Amino acid sequence: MLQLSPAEWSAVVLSLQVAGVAVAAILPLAIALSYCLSRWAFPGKTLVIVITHLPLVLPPVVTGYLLLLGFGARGPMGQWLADWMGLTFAFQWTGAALAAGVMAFPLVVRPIKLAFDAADPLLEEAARALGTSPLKTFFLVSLPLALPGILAGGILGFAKAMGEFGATITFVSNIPGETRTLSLALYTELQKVDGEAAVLRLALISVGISVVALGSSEVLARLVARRVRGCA
Amino acid sequence: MLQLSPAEWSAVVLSLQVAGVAVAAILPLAIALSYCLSRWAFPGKTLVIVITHLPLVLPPVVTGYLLLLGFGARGPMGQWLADWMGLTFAFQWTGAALAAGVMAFPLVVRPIKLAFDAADPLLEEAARALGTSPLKTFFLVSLPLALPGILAGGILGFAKAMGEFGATITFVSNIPGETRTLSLALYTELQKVDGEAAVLRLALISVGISVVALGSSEVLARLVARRVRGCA
Amino acid sequence: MIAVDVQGRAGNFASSVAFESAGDVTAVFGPSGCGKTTLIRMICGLHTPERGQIRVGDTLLYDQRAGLNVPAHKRRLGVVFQEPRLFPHLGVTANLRYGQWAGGRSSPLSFDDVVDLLGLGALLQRRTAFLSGGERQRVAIGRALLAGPRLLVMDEPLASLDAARKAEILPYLVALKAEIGIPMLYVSHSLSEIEQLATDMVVMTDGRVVTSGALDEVLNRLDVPGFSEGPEAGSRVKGRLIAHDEDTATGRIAFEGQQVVVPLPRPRSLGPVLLHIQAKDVIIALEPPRGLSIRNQLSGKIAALHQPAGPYVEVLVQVGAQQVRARITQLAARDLQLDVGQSVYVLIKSVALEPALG
Amino acid sequence: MIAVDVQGRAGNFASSVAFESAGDVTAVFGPSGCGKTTLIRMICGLHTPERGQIRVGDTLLYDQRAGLNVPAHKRRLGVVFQEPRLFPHLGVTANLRYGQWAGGRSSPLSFDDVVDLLGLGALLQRRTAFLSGGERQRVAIGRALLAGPRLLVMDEPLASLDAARKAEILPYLVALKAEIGIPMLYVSHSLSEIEQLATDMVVMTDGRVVTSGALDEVLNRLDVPGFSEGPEAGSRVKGRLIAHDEDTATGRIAFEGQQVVVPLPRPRSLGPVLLHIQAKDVIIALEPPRGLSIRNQLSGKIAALHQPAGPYVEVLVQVGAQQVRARITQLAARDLQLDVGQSVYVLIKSVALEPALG
Amino acid sequence: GPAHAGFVMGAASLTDALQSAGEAFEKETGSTLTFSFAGSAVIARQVAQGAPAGVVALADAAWMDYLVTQSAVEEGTVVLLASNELVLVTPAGDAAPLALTPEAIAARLGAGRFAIAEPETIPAGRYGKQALETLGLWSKVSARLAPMEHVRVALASIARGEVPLGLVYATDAQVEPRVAVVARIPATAHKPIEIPMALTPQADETARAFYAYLQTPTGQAVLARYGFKVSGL
Ligand SMILES: Nc1ncnc2c1ncn2[C@@H]1O[C@H](COP(=O)(O)OP(=O)(O)OP(=O)(O)O)[C@@H](O)[C@H]1O
Ligand SMILES: Nc1ncnc2c1ncn2[C@@H]1O[C@H](COP(=O)(O)OP(=O)(O)OP(=O)(O)O)[C@@H](O)[C@H]1O
Ligand SMILES: [Mg+2]
Ligand SMILES: [Mg+2]
Repeated sequence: MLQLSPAEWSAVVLSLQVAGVAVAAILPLAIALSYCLSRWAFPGKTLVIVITHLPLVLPPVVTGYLLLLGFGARGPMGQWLADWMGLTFAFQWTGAALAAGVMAFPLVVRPIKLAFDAADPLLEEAARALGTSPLKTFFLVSLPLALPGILAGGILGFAKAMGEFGATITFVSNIPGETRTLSLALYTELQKVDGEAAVLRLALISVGISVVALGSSEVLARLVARRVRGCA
Repeated sequence: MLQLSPAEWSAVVLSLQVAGVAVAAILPLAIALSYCLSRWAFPGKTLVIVITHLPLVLPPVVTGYLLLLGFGARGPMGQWLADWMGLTFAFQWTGAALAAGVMAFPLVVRPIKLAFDAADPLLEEAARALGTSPLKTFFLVSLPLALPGILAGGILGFAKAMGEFGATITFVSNIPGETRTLSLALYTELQKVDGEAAVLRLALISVGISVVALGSSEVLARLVARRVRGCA
Repeated sequence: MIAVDVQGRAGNFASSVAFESAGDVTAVFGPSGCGKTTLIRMICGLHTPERGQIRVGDTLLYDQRAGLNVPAHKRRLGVVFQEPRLFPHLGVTANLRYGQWAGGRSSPLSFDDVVDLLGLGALLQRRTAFLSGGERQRVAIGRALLAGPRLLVMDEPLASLDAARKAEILPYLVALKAEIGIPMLYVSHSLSEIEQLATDMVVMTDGRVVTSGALDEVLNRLDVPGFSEGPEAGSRVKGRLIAHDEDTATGRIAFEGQQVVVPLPRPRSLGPVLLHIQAKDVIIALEPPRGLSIRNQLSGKIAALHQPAGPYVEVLVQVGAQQVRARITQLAARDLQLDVGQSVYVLIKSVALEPALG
Repeated sequence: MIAVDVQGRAGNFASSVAFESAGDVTAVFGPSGCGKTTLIRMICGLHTPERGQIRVGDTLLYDQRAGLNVPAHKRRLGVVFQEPRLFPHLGVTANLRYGQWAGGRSSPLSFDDVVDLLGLGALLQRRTAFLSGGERQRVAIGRALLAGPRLLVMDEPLASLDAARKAEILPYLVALKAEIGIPMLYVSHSLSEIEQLATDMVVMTDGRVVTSGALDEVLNRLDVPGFSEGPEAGSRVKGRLIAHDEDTATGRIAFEGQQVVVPLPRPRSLGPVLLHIQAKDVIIALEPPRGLSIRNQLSGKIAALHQPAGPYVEVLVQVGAQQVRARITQLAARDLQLDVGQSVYVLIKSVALEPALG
Repeated sequence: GPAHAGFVMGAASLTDALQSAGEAFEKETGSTLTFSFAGSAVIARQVAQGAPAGVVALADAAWMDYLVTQSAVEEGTVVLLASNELVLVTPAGDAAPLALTPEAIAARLGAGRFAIAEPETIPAGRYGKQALETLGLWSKVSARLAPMEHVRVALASIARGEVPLGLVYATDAQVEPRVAVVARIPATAHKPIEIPMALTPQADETARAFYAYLQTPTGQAVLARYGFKVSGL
């Protein structure tokens, strides 16, 4: 029963691709933002936090709709990006990645900020006193110390990206092979008369992928923790 | 234009109630689980982590559907809870809170686990050496030290609970005054050809609530951080 | 009574420690990395040995054979760790009282006394984060004292304090053992601290006990490698304070039928006292000298001579029933033609005796 | 050259510190909480003063008037903090070499030399988490040494080391200043460390400088409150090592036209040396004594007498161009009827001189 | 976005029917179609925002009107693809036919809720509300509604007895064997339930061919097989 049809296969591959690209794209941004939020006080900080968290607070459909208005083929951002960078999102897998990234962003930022909060600033001081510039200190000390949080944020974001549905279907529709991720395929099967077996199969695959992803992230987390805290 | 109709008002109140109850209910559970995950290695640990994260990975519709199967009036858990504790979920706001809680759970667990990871076990040792039992040590030392993470998890969970849509509408339907939260009301308006003004209004209310919630959580977080790390 | 006989390991480090001590204050002495902290952790129940027994007073805390392992919080010990380990989320006062409100312990010492002694008055309303290193350690000591322990366990508690604070706190720890009767296990690599405080001593190297026993005996062993040649080596003798002259701030101590004068800045009740005499402060004379600023001369007989490699000769002089150790150069020993059994005078500057007054 | 003149505050604590020192090793001495660490943080650029100037060598590091504030990482200092602050995500070797691979610094000292000196060989492959307290601090010292600093700043680096390690590391720090010419700023509350190491000294209390200047002068000031009466008070004098007898492991030092014998366990090249003489080790005699184990007697004249409250009298004896400080009891001073200008003999046990050999 | 040959965007309730018709069409012509299914509102908004659809089929005429006013579809091409009926369903074990009277409804409902698609927004709910009002039944059920978003969920609720009674499309009732149709709502009780279809200006040859194919008797027969009411058969 776990025999996948080619269409289902493509949904699996697409989901992994979308989630992977989404997480890879937002991670640097999330790290930079978290560090700023953790270390500095600046005017408008709360506003930044609110904007970051909006995708969590609003129903996904609304977020998807806003993305459609902003980043669609007719949207101002969409046109600008297409003209200047050749990046188009509308009804493409890149759009699915954008939607997944936006939705996952708050989940990624929080744990990373927390990890930066917990990283001892005295160690950063020591690094600076030993000659590393603030930027280098960030990469050589702060970042490695925050690795457990980055991992936690990454895996949370990846899981969210794998499961993202509402914003994706609203923004880039449900096109097989292009934007029909595992979540959307599940939804589609749910509409069919004889879709139950397929629903179960796809759900099991989702679970399987999350088992692998979370399991390996746990192993990785333990390694990282040993490195960072020096103990198990 | 921010004049709310009574129905919209009730959606706002309901949302706050649902999200508040959901977070309050899952927080103790999440804290207990995070602590176990952070401090102990036990067989099946990865399985527990996977189950916790499932609501994130699966499309919300599927989660809602599973809730319906399990916690509906005829579901095994639903019947058991109704018989033994007089708790019913089906088509009630309590069900909306359950759905929101389940969906928010993974978001709450991660930062809290991270905070426990970062809390120095040497301080727990010191507490035990001074006569506090492991349980008391947990409440008097570990928990206060993890407060920033608990706050981060709580606010992430609250935001998610405010925004929860797919699992809620699937599990407890969209009953005005009973289960139609702000998210569902927003969704409902989005289905209407002329619903745009209402969508905008409701979205602004969502944003407003999240501004207040996140803003006050930031203030709180700063206070807590001062307490826990003694600085900033 | 402390009786320890444990084998255990921490990572790659194996330790096998056995000693017994009925003294009020048992010092554990040894170089960095010899396993002192590991031992302390086993005694406190924070690290489980592989084999053996740990007993404090009448209470068996750990017995591998009997499957007994009293959990840390029920051992009723007061611990001062090497790092202060203050609770960052609590203020200074809450930290100090932690054993009481959290551990449910009660202490025979009053809060105010402890605060006064450790000079914590100005810190009580403070948060712990901005305390200086020394301030932290003082709070940690106060916290352990106020936990009303059956045994006070201290892992190099004074290492981060300045001499003045050390000199101020040490006598109180000394008084503590006499007046309140809390036995102590005191880890230190300062012999002078140990000599002022301890009644018994355990010397460790490489996870093993090299020698242990009553402090006076251990101190007077001339041939324990890595220990007897230390710069702080000396002896400790018992005497009686028989007079106190407030004018000159000195006291007169009867010692084996003879007398010594010691500085005594603060009044003190007459009675038994301990004197710590560093070997390097002791001068050997063949006849009583004159016109010297040295106040104290004791007549005795040479009990032992030991010459390790190096410039020194260690001389143990029997004065009545007790022994005083002197460290002199080979040249001096040769000039004076010292030999075992010979009668000599032991000269000690009063000033050198001051901090040793127990 | 270090020239500091800053005012600043940390929380409620206000400090106003001004001193200047051209010496190789400038010691900062003061009781716990007096603001030593705060001063260090300002010099390292980790805490910004409110007003003033900081200059190291030719380089102005901070000048509030000129709006100059060189960032911490460009100050090219080597810092050993009061806590070791090792990087937990790096192994011991990567920590040691941090200044090189991360800070882009190069060091005139070879890695192997530093490792040998600090006894780090067995630790190189270790993670930092399980190092003992002393092991950590040694790694931290090595890390600062290998960062090739223009000024080595050390905040009580030896406080957590045992006497043996201290005695082992200290001479190297001494050699360092002579051979490699890295000036040091050395915070400590151990006078004996300072006397062995420092050329200049700053004494602090309550965020202020009480006195500062060349070490010898500062040490011989008899009336600096809270400092001159300390148990470790003493003087440091300059002499020349003129002979070394390997047999008896002693050396002969010419000092102001007279001679003293000191223990010399390890061979050492002849030439200028520093002697540290604790006031409490010095005996005053009116006539040359005989039949004593004391090898060293110097004739001089009493230059000053000072009697603070308490049992002691501080005596400064002029020996040639230098001064030797003695601490004797009032009783002794009265018996000997000491007075300024009087000729006396200063007796010092050779043994007491050993660790002071710089 | 990328141009998909024969790109069809359809309401989620048409998933089965359109895909079956599409397979038949592909077999017959050898060309390929691409389908995207979502809620009518979502599809309509996407098409208005320039989705590269050729054929648009919605379950709600109002949203098709919106597309016409937005000029997102070719005005002359809006046709009636099929229409639908409403039925009352109960759990399969409780299949006694139900009279459309307030008393009968109330009796069957008991303390339970009445499953219906969201009556303000989702077409099935809107039409259902209108029909129940016409039939004088609305007041009996309006306080006990369980408005549903997903037909599948509504059906599951009824099948498992979570709710004793529900109103769904006739097409939906076919999906779930564990529910029984106990009454059919007369078509006169509500406005016709239309499923409109149109071509967009960017429709390619394949899309146009499929648009035509769906209106042929063969195409209409496929729709009929899934319970839609079609004209001309
Ligand atoms: N959990 C552990 N894993 C690996 N090695 C350990 C562990 N705990 C201690 N060690 C090692 O055991 C040895 C003894 O450590 P311990 O902390 O007991 O020394 P110590 O005598 O207290 O030294 P110090 O005076 O420097 O505090 C050290 O070499 C240390 O690195
Ligand atoms: N950021 C701060 N906020 C408030 N108080 C501070 C802060 N930093 C230092 N202090 C206070 O300033 C005083 C001096 O601290 P500092 O750490 O400089 O002392 P120290 O001389 O290094 O003491 P120790 O020898 O114990 O290390 C202390 O009372 C300390 O509590
Ligand atoms: Mg230790
Ligand atoms: Mg300090």
